[in-house]
Amino acid sequence: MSKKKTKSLFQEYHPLDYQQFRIMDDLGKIVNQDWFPDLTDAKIIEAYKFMHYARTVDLMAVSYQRQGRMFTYPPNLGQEAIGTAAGFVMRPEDWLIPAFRELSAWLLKGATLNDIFLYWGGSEEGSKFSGAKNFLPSSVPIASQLIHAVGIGYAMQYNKQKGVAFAFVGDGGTSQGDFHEALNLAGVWNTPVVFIIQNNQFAISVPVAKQTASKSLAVKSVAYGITGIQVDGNDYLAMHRAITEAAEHARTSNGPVLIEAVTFRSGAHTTSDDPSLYRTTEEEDKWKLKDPILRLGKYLIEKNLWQEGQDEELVKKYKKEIDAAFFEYEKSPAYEINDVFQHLYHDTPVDLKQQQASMERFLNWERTQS
Amino acid sequence: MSKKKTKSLFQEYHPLDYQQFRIMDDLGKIVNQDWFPDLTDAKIIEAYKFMHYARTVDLMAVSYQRQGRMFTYPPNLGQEAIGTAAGFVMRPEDWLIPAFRELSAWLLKGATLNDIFLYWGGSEEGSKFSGAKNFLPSSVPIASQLIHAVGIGYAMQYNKQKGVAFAFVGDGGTSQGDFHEALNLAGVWNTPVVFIIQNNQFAISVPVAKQTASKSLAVKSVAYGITGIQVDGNDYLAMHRAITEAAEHARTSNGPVLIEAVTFRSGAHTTSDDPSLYRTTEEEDKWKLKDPILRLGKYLIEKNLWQEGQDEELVKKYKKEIDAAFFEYEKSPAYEINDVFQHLYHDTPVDLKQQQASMERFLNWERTQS
Amino acid sequence: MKVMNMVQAINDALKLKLKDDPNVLTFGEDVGVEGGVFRVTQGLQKEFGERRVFDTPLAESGIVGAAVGMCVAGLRPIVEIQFSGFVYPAFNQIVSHVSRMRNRTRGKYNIPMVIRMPYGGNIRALEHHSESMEALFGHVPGLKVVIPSTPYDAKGLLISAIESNDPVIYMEPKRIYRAIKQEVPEEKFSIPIGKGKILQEGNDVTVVTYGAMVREVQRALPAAKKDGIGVELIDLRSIYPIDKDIIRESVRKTGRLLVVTEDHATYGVGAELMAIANEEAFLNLEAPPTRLSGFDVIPPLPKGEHLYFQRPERIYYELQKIARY
Amino acid sequence: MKVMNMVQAINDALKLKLKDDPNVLTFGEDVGVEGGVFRVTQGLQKEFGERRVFDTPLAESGIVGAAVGMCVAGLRPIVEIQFSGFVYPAFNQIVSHVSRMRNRTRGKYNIPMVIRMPYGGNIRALEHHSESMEALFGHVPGLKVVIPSTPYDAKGLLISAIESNDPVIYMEPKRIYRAIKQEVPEEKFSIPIGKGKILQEGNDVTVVTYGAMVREVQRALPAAKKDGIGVELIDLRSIYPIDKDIIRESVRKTGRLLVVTEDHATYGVGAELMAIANEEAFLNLEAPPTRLSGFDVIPPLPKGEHLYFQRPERIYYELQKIARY
Ligand SMILES: Cc1ncc(C[n+]2csc(CCOP(=O)(O)OP(=O)(O)O)c2C)c(N)n1
Ligand SMILES: Cc1ncc(C[n+]2csc(CCOP(=O)(O)OP(=O)(O)O)c2C)c(N)n1
Ligand SMILES: [Mg+2]
Ligand SMILES: [Mg+2]
Repeated sequence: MSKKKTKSLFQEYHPLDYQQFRIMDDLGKIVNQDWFPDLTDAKIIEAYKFMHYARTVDLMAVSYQRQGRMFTYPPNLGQEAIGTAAGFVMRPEDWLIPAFRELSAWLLKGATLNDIFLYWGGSEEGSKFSGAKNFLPSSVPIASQLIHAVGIGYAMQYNKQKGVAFAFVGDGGTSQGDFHEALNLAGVWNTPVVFIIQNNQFAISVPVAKQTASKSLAVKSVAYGITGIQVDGNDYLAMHRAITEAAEHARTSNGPVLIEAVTFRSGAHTTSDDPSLYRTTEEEDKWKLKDPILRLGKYLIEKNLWQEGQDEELVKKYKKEIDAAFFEYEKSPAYEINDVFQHLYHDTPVDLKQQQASMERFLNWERTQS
Repeated sequence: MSKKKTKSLFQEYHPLDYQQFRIMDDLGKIVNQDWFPDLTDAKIIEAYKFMHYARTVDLMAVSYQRQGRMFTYPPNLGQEAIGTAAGFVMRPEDWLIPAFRELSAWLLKGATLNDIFLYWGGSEEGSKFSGAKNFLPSSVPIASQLIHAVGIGYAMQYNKQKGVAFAFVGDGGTSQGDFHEALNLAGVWNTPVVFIIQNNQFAISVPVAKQTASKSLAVKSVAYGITGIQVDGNDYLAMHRAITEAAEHARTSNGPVLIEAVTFRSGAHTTSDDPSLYRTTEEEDKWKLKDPILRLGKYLIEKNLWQEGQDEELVKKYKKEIDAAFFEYEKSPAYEINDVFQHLYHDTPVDLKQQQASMERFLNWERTQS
Repeated sequence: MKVMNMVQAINDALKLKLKDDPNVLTFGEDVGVEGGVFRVTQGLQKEFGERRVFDTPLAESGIVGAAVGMCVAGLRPIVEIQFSGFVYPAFNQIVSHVSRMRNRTRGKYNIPMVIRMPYGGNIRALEHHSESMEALFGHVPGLKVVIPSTPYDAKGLLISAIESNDPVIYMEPKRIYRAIKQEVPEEKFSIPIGKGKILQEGNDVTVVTYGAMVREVQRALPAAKKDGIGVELIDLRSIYPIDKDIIRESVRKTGRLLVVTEDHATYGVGAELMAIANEEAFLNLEAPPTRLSGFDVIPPLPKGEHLYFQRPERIYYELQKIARY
Repeated sequence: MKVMNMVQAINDALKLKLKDDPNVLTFGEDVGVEGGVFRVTQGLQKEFGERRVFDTPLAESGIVGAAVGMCVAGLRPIVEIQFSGFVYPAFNQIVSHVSRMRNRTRGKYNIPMVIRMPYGGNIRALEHHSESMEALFGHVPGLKVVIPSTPYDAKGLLISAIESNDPVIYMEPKRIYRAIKQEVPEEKFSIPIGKGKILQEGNDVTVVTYGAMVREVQRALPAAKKDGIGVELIDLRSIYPIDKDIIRESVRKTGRLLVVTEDHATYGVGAELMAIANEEAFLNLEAPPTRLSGFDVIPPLPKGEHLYFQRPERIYYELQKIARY
């Protein structure tokens, strides 16, 4: 339990002090009891299990891709704490505006495994999230989604709703003009947006030192007169606390918050990337020791809330579930000609109907040919 | 003469201290002798006269426009100190990358009155600046030019030249994505660029408080890890000193500098704008007292370097010169069909030649009609 | 009925829809306090307040992108781009999100957004203030693109655009913002998107045009009439979807097509309409479908405008050539 | 001669020009250390150093805008946009500056820039990785736009593009990056921009295409031949300037035109080529010029690709229809 503070978290870890906010050290030892999040042991265990779950989905997605049963996929390995924390903090009335590497948050926001497999398996159906509200699909053009979050924030205020928009972006994304326009607009309109930069050290092959000369990414908040903080993104407890405070800040009309979550992409950029071209195994090994699941596990074991052997069992159970879901997914109905033409417009132009008809005529002809 | 300093100007006026750099107060009294620029009295008088000259050109341009002899024109009234200081600091090997409201800098970089009248009179010939090197024309799409400055800076370093690129933008321009990308690139590439924001309080009708929530525009430099400073833009002496230091900083490979020059657009946005729609005469009157020419004049008179009556005489002389140049300009040759077609490509496609020929056929036919 | 120019008619449509629907809001650079550089939004902030009608920072990507977010959250934003020449910073948002969000989410989220922008030239303006780049938008799947040529159409089309659940690029021919006055009903009415209009019937040559060029063609008609050329004049009104029916029927009748546009010829609107004439009425063609479009060069600054923009004389010149073919 | 695929041929042209001219440099996202996500720039940083071949921040407007500055300062930058779907953040720089700086300054500053980008679909990719939006660039005055269809052409056209004093959009059909291997001279040679190529002569139907569609058309030819249809196959190679001569001569001979493109039909390349056939060869037309283009919808994700992208079967189907007209 945290003590009552005189300074807010954002004052104490002001980005101009260039101090990273963390609760645990790399070995899972609590080094900052003062800011320990308001979480029961049960909640922490739930988060720990969920990180395992998300990681298992992620690893299996990579393997399905390797087996040729899915297409390009961006591994989340090593970054699970961030999305998991966001997912647990988010309320139903909040919005999730993803980049594409926060699987854990997607799952917690209500994406089903079927949605996930559909999307990365190459179908737009996977971006519908029929069972989940207030949830935008993946935004491929880097950083463009951040502006949507500002508009959503504006709309919530306009409609006197108390929701918060959670928007994700990578370190590379901070170089885009849209990053700037989004944070600037959010600042001047004072919209309830929590921007989360997953600084995983690389944009494909380009290290963050080649993205910007600024001393941190969190400090960019100063340029917009908004609140900012740098957090150890592999420290689940710190992430949970920071996002909780940020959401509260935004929800109570104090304006947007920029969180830089410092982490590492332990896998490849996507399944078609080869990290050995641009980084060393030493660097990778160094970060392996900071793995978010490893660290929270050490904390739990130390506190006698978890046993060494439990992980394997858990993962085995998850694997089964996921495999079952994947088999289900593989039975999805085939893509149909209607799917090509019928979703672009609310009122489909005649022209498109004619194009569809011409394609159908051809397909019919083709059928008669063989 | 300035004393030898232990701290640099940029350290002493760090944007995070939110302290505006100035040398004179509003009455022309020196309040900051320490940072007085390294300028002889003669140089200061020259600058004073030049500001009068630039203002006279500007006012006459407005009146030519009113007489229907020129098209839309953006008055510089009240902002002359900034471009004049930049113009006097710039060396021939330096580049000028303008926005569109720094007439004084254009003139000092070598634009002739004929160039000026041609451009605002509606001819591309006015963007050629045949007599001036290292000089880009006005960039109408706001802030887009800042990135060119970075490329020019890169090229100068690439070619081992010691030049500096001076790039201008308005307060409104700081909201554009290109502002961000330019400053970020300049920072990470460490290119010799001096970015000068003319913060004249408005972007057409929109006050700077609606552009950004940041506490100053200078502080945005922090987001890019580059040097920044806020300067009283109506204080010629401060502007000269700040730009000199910035140029030196950039020239010696210490990286880009962002200068926020705080000023006021005393005239309309352009000759088709009506400021009474969005600002009060009180606000205008308040700023009239801070007029850069008035202030430097008071300083000079106080120091007995100038007499009250001299201004009128000077302006009268300038008016005559300018009117003569305008008459010359009005004799410019007419726009020809070649001017429409022959400059777009270095190697003009056949197609364009055919389009030109078709237009010529029509014009010939038309001549036969009446 | 009230007599209105196009600026007033657009203002009237905005006012009407702001009254009608609390989810409608409008914003852009100088749109609020000043009422827009062309005064199209004059008086709206006063009437509807700062939450619904407001000034934005100078950031087109931000303006359009924020509107995308508002749409998915249930609002119906109308944004103004100050001049069409400044829409390019927002091009990524338009091409990557405005036009695609619905398809991407299989209809879960509509984008009922209107992007208004003055366009077109011959108004003695600075660079980037004279372009007619409607074909760029017409080529992007997922958008609808309309261009009115009269105050009446401006109001009716804008109301349709605002009520459309699909995103609409609404381009305003600024050259005739105040040039044409006309009786326009004060109540709500709408003109369907995707339907052209026959402005004059004729049997000899079909002329298809839109926006400010309608008036220029009309100015060429007396000379054509004197020559006995029966012109069927069609105002296309929608750049996408295209009213192929109206083109087909007319060209089948006349056998001759002249497209008059301000946009650049190559890969422009003229080419598409010529292609449609081929696809829909080939056997009726008595002369090659023809375009009188802008040249493939940057529109000149004011001193060169007369050598670039369409004039009635040139339209007549092309008309008689095709009539005589 | 060395056998190369298109990736190798482009790499070879880059290497050659980097050697040739100290003013040439190349950069973009992942271009340096990694050698590009498609490995097109592999090995170049090692050979020419970090000042000349380098990685940039993730900022397309910055990349293209910086290149504009370099051009006016005398360099000849070649920039890579990682996928054509990500060029839109740079659209303002391209439309407002790359294409215009020369005209604006009456020739004082040239923009000898090449913007390389992989484009086109049917490669089982994510959203925004499958588009063919060449018509957008073709419509912007001041640009040249080329698309190679073989390793040989890729090298020759790229060398021309780099040596051109005008800006060139160089679009790479990524679908055939590694699909075709061919002998390509190791020395410098160039292919003029604005000239198409007849790949097969024939008297019955002219088929114009380019990029990855060339191979698809070639796959349809055996069936057409079996039917006795003499196809004249033209690889357009330049989207702008367009080789009107080659189209005119061929259509005058065959009287029939089929344009096969991957881009969206409406306001696309097909429309323009049909318009040209009308303007240049109307009296020879024996059938309506026709286009087989992409539909006006967002290219589907992988599971729907077979219902969207051109296949030889469909090309043959259209070919025989037009041949029989
Ligand atoms: C506008 C744009 N440019 C380029 C790309 C290609 N691309 C996809 S991911 C990526 C790197 C993203 O890096 P970062 O923002 O750090 O996110 P990460 O992949 O590390 O999670 C790039 C360049 C893109 N998707 N969008
Ligand atoms: C990208 C873009 N959007 C809009 C405009 C229209 N416009 C011209 S000047 C201006 C305001 C500029 O304000 P600021 O940057 O403060 O410069 P100032 O005019 O005050 O010198 C606007 C919106 C433009 N030229 N470019
Ligand atoms: Mg990253
Ligand atoms: Mg301003």
